[in-house]
Amino acid sequence: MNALLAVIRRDLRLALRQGSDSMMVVAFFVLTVVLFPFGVGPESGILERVAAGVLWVTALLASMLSLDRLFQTDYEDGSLDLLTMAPMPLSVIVLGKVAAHWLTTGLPLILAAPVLAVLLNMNSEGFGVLIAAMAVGTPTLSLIGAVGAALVLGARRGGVLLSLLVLPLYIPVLIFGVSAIDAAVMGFEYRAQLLIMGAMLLVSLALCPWATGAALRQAVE
Amino acid sequence: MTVPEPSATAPVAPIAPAASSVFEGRGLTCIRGERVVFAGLDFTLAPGEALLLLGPNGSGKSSFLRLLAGLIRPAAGTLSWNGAPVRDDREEHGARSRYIGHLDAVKPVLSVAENIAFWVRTWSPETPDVPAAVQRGLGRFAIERLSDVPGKMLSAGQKRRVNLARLIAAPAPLWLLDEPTTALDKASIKVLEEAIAEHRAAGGMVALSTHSEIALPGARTFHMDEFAVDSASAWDALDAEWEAAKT
Amino acid sequence: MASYFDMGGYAGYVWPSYAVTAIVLVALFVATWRGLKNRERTLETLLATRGPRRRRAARQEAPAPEAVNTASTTEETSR
Amino acid sequence: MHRFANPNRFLKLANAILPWSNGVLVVSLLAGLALALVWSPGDYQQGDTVRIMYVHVPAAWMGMFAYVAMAVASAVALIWKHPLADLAGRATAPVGAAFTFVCLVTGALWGKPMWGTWWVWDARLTSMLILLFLYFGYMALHNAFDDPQRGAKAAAVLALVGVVNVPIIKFSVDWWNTLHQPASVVRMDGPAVDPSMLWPLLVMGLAFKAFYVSVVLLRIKAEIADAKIRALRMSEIHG
Repeated sequence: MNALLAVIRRDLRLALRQGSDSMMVVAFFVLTVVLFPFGVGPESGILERVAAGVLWVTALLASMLSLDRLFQTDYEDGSLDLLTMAPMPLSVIVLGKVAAHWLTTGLPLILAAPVLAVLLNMNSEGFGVLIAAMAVGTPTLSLIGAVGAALVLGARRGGVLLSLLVLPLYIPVLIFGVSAIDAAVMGFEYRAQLLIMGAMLLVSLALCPWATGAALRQAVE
Repeated sequence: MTVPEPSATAPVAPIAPAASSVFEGRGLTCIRGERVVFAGLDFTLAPGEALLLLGPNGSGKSSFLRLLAGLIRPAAGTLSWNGAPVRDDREEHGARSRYIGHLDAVKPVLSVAENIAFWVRTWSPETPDVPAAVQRGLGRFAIERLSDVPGKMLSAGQKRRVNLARLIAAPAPLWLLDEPTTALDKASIKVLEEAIAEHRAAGGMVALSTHSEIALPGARTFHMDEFAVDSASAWDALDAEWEAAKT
Repeated sequence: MASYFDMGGYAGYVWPSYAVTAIVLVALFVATWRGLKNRERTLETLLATRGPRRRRAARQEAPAPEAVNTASTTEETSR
Repeated sequence: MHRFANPNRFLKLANAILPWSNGVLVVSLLAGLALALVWSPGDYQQGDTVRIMYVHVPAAWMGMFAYVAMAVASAVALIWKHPLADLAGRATAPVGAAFTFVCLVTGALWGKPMWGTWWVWDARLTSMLILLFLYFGYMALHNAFDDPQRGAKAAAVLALVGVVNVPIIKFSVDWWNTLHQPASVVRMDGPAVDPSMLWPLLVMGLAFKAFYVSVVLLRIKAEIADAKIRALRMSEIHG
């Protein structure tokens, strides 16, 4: 168990000392959302209509941005060989790394989202559900993204390839995330969507670390 | 048979694994990319023994060590520890073996002590007093003064000694060292030879590949190019069989 | 006959869809076929240039494909 | 591909099957086209555009079938480490992608007369579009590595992850579709399929399957030849 904490602590320390990776992610998130009014037009009616979709799509892209750094540095400096030889299941170590990744990228996104929702003058009923949906959704994105990050280790143009692999798998999270917020804004029942996203999170928690471990073993071989 | 975890009190070397524990491989075949690197390789390694791997570049020394470490799965043949196939219990094999590769796995932003402390917590999770284990590792390779220096300021030789210090800080019976002497000066090579001798005296095992001279008394040498296989001749044999089948 | 090809006014949609299907599938088949023939030709040239001497040697040395390179290593390891 | 997987058994099998699959392909294709274009009547509601269905639906079947076949080959490659399975996965992907692409294009051609727009975010068409991206991801990952073995293994893991996600994606797209879709007037494959339509559909389906078998076998033979060439060149370098 303390190995899991050791991995999380080390990765957090690396992320914080190695330059503010989370700042980059939040900056991208804010900037992209701010771009939309210039494209779609500042009329509040339109903005409000697309607010949930814009927030989710940009949050999804932002969390994907920092994914390829997840295993790349360990792969290049030889730590990955040693991590795969640790006396505990590789999925535990992957879970630690994903948790650290979520803390440095997912969490800042959740904190920034309500502020941007104001920018897109989203109806205030939606704020609570926006945070709840992202709290359940962003860990799923990090877990699925970790599988993609492990698969592209050592590949040519890994970054672009990662987005091609991972974005189709993000679609269910996007669909239910947005519809939860839309339902809340229109006063409908939104618990069903959140429950489905919770189910997706549990499935990802069970399968993704194992798949990432298998992909890492291929990368190390 | 679980190897008793080395307790922190043993100042120098790990508690010797049971005398009977032997690490052996039969008919090992390794394929990297699409090239048969070596085939039909047998070896046994008992406590206190050492294997010295020699051979030109590309003859499979590193692949053989990575195979012993469990990083590579052998295409054919079996690898067993006390008769139990290694592949069945990766975690157990991870607990009893330490691998030093070409790369030094030292994080530039973490200090030397933090780097080693992380490895102690990951490889020997039950170590009660981690800082003491770290200091023991640093002391063995005379780099205590580097303890708080961040990784990016270390020279190649210092990084290699930090790497080797992990072996002492997180002890385990089986050492797999891939050209450990690169970037080391004469004095450090001497220290490494003593550390290996102590490790073997305490019942540990070492498999080591090298290009330069290293004193490894009583070690069995392996010339890896003896096990090389020309992959094209393999295809010729297959074509022969194919043509025979046609007629 | 002309009215048949008119497809009840939808000729502009029915024929192109069959055309697209035909083009894609035929192109795939031809590309696969030609790829195979190219590779077999290069394989022949490579085998020829490697010289019959070496192929005959291979045939004697390893009658069965699974025959392992049995360079005697046993005395080396069991010292 | 190394000598420990004996391709000869496969080559014998392939050479035995190929003439048959080519034969079935030619016969069923001709029969299918005759049935689809001439024999079967136009639909009372859609008129002759229903003939597009005889190409669109079998292509959809084959697109999905090929993805499942790819996932099965990947599972065999990862679990039993059989190198031929890697080649089978690599050979199947382009064929599956071609079928999915055909399905999308014919779907658009069918949608235009029906709904007046080239692209309709119908649940099935959207799922096929996502399936096409999964194929591109698989093929891109397969070729993204210098070492073909590494590419094969990484793509195999992706195929397994993908095949687990396909039902989830299908479920969420259907759900999303019902949320936004006004009462959908005409279901993609028309009202209940009566026999006059069933026969062309089945025969064309058979033709597409025979095509799939032939092309995949040919591609696997090409991959084996490729591996032999690489091995010969490798031995020149390493002697």
